[in-house]
Amino acid sequence: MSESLLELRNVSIRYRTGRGHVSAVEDVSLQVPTGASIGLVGESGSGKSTLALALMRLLPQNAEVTGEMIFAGENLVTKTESQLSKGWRWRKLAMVFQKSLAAMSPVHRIGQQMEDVLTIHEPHLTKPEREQRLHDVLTSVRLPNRVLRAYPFELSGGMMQRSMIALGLLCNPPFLIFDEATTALDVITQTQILKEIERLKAEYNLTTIVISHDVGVINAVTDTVAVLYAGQLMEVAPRETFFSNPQHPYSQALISSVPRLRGEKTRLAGIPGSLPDLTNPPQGCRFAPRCPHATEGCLAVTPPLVEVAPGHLVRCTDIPLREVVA
Amino acid sequence: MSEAPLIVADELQCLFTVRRGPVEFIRGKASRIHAVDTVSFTLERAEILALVGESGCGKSTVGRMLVKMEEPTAGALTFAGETVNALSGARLKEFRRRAQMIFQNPFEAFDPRLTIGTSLQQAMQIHNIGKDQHDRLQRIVTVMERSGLTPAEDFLSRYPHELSGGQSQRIATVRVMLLSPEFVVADEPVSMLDVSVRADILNQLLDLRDELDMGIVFITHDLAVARYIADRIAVMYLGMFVEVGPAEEILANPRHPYSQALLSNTLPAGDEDRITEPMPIGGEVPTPVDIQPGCRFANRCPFAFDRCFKETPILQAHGGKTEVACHLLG
Amino acid sequence: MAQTLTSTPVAEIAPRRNGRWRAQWSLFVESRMGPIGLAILIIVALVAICAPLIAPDGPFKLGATRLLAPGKEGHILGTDHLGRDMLAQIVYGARVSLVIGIVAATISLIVGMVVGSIAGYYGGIVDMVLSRITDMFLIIPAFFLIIIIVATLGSGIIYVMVVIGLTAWPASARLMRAQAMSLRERTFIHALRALGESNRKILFRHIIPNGIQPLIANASLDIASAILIESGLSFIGLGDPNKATWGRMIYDGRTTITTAWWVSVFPGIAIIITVLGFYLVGDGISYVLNPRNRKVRT
Amino acid sequence: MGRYISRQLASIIPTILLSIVINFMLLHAAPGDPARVLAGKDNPSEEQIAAIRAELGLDRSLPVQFFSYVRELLQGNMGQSLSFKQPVFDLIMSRMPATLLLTVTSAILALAIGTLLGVAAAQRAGTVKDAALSFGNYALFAMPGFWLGLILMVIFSSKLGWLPTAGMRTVRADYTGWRDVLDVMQHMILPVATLTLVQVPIYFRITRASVIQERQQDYMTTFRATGMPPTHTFRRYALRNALLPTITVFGLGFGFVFTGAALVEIVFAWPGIGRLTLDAVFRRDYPLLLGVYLILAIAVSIAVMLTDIVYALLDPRIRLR
Repeated sequence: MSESLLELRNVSIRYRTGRGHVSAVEDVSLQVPTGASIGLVGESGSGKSTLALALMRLLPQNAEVTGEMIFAGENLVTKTESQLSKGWRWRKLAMVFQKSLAAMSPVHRIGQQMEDVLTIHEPHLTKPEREQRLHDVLTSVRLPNRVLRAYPFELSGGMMQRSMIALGLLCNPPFLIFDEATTALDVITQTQILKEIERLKAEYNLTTIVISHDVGVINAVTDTVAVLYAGQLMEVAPRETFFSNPQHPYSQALISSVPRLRGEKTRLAGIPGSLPDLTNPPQGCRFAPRCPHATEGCLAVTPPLVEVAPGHLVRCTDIPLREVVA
Repeated sequence: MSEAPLIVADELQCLFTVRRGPVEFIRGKASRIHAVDTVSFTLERAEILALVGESGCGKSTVGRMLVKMEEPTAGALTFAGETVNALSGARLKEFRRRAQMIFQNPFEAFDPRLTIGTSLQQAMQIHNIGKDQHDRLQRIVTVMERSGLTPAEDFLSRYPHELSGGQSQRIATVRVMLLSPEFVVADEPVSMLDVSVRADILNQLLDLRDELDMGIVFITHDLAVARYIADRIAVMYLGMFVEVGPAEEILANPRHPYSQALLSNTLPAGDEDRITEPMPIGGEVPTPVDIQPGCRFANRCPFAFDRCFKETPILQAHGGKTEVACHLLG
Repeated sequence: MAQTLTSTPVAEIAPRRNGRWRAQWSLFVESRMGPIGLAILIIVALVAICAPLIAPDGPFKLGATRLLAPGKEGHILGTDHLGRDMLAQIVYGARVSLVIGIVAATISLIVGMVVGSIAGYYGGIVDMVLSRITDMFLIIPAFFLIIIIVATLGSGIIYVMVVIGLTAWPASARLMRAQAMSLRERTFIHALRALGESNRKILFRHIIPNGIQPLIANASLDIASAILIESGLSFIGLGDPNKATWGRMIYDGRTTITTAWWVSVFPGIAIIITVLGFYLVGDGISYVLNPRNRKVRT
Repeated sequence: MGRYISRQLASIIPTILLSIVINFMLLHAAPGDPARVLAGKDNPSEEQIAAIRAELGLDRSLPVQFFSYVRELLQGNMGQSLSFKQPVFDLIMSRMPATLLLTVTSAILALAIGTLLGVAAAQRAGTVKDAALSFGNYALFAMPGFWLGLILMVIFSSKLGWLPTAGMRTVRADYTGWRDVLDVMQHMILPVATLTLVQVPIYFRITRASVIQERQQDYMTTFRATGMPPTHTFRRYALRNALLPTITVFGLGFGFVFTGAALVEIVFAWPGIGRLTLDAVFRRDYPLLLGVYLILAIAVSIAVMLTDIVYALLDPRIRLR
């Protein structure tokens, strides 16, 4: 395994609100090796988008980040805003946002906005060089040059999302975060864009984090899956292992609650109960109140993230027991 | 009465006129959006039909026409042997009780100012169901507990914003059940919910079908969900049915190129392999303004030939129970 | 559910039911402008209510000495050209101004609410006609219309209030229309229609109660502008001659302003303070209603 | 765009028609005989009344009367002013330049000052400076313009003697050329200052609110993520988006300016529409009052239309639809 480009060490994020602290992310440790593609999957309230924004240091003022986020040897948590703007954001880490229509200024042309971003990071480029670069990134996401002259509202959802990916690739970053980047799109468009992402990863030699609530998306474009539930990392596993042999009860429930396209039609089972109140999270494992296998011990102590096989980590006290049974 | 199919849709059509300014008005030029263009099908009691398609294909408009939330521009709709196109007054109200709708957004299913109990009672009061308040509450509690919402009293005093999306959608379904409808249109009822609670809603609907012999039209963009819940599937593209047939038949062997594209581009959510490589399809679903004759999928279809651009294919069976609208099949 | 990039929900945590009022109150306090305005209005209202206590002789008692400077002979704010005590006039004027403002704003609120909600909820041709009429009334210079009407029909206080109210409604109507249009597309309204509820009941029991909040904030501004319009009318001599309004006092003091500044200045300050109070309260309410300011943004 | 402009042009016609209808209705809604009303209250002679009745054709049916009224209006005939013994249209047009001088100058000044202050306050949103600016703005907004004018006049003319008290030109001076321009400008200072001050809050409020709102848009997060310096994002993107609503307010605000101007003109004895209106009110000169109202309605409609067109030029979402 190659060296980690990004390593999260005990990252916790809390929001200060009128009703106390919301513990959005708790004690997340994760290694992202160079060239890897990590899929961060979780339902609403799992803290996955909070984590993504934290990586770009874009969280609102009332958020507190503790722990370390080591990117290429440097801790992002301690960087100042001006340090981040010069040399980090977009040069080293870029992001493709959800809800793309509002993600660009509505009254400026797309080309103008992209060129502006490029000028800030590479002021030495001449006008023809900048135009060449814009043309290149558009070509790599299979968009025609006329998009540069268009305003955001003139583009379809799919084209706008491609433009956002082009914007992300503009400064050749080694690391790209996709935050629900295909969520609002139709089935066929979504699959096509995911295929582009796969191709671009090789072409640009990208390390990526793909965030989605949709296990189908995660299945399509990642090599490692990390499962978040209520701010806690529950399981990290290679993609094949995750889908064929998930270990955490939450992962299992997550996969089995999705209907299948083929095979035996069995009655689906949801997960009973609802998300814990994160202003007052339960002691111990946060999934315990909804877990079919939970014991009193689960409610008392947070189980550690244990490596059950190479590259496969699970946070569950029940694991050894069920492995014996299996 | 009981012989007649629950729903007969006969060449339903819904066109929207594009807003005109004074200039266009004077010129007498008006563009029309073909939201739904001649859709015909029947639905039996205790049958679930899934309408599948991408956004803008007109599947929601069909659903809304079926419960008279949208008036068809042309075509006839028959409900249990009775034409519903021109219903009004008391007859319309009775139709409203018998034909219900479940909506996509559970977070806005109830008036935010009213408690759940008030909203549920209001639904019954509209149709004078229940003798008095006590009786109505009794019924509400019974239906809720049967749906697994226990203890029911605990939910009745809450406000909508105090419920999770899953709870809210289940109670919205309960509200519909209180009227004992014979037919329900469910418009993407799980697409805004977390996967872990989707199964509950789907199972709730399946149970209701079994208990009450209810006919359901289930609208979804997700073929896997359609397969799970429906007996039959209708695939829609730009306001038309391109393929209609038994769910398993369509999933196993889609005949229309668009159905094939849709199925092959649906992401597998488990460790099963893809059925085929995703079929590459150019462009996106266009807005159906001022439609010309010919197959609507022709300009994106990899197999299109001359005839597809000139003649609109008709939905017909080509051996088997599935009907397909495609010139490739002869 | 509408989510923005920066406010992805962490959990569905909602404030408790009775905490809702408390949460709104704390937002109102947080707006800073709101509580100041409320304090001002409470004082103005108390003065208006307690007028007979503050000025037992009433506003019209003629004094012996005319144009007496403030502080002389027990007249804290001086006297006017007829020797009437300025303080007494201002205190009683508060009653008139508040009544004019509140009545005019109520008329405009009701008309705007009805017109706007019908236009927004029914849409189509009804909306086209009603909102064109609304826009036209919005554009027409209302003050001049009021001048003509009052000059033609008479300048009794009732006329003045009604006419101001009937020319001020377009703003409320536009707000209510926007509210009704967005509410109409909300799922619970669709659901009520599907359940068979009549349009009239949906309109009055669900659309209006759910959409009225911005109109309340606007009504506060309407009260303020009604007070200003009335003072303008009085200033050009079209006020009710039988009522001691602040505008009329400024008008009275106009000719002697170089020698007896207090006759015009104090009523002006009274107008500013009262109008300011309504503006600030309106600002506070708008702050509370702005979803961006909601706390527990997760 | 051409289609947009033609649509805008078409859209002001109903507004103008409505004003005409209101005018017509006011004539007939007035208590008593419209001819008597039009003749004024100061005991008109029977011949006068008969003449007016004949002119308006009051013996005919209402629709016929309405159409003849409109036909007269289209020919610029708004009737005869009773007190000035002049055609109403000519009278108003002779006073219009003086009013436009005040309104246009003050509207532009207020737009500039209010917008700048609004941006400044929004950038300090939540600080004490912002609160002070907002409070001061509301206080200014709460001030009746005519009262402010009186105060300024007392201070700067009567007490300090720096500026002329009233009028548009120095009486009996008969200046010409540049000397005249300077003289008018000197007389303008106080009324323009008054009108500017009362309008500043309009632009302040809308600018502050829309800048604050714009800073919370999603694209601001995108640009922050790209490492674009906040000042650059603000100047280049947020400001352009945030200033769009100001344009609409500028158009609608014109009605407000005329109102304010009328009262301020009275205070400073400025020979504009406001003075004319006051005279008309005092002398119960109804044809003149109705004429003033109609001309202003048309002027404001056109101002609103022009600003809508400017808005469309600056906002592609409207221009390209």
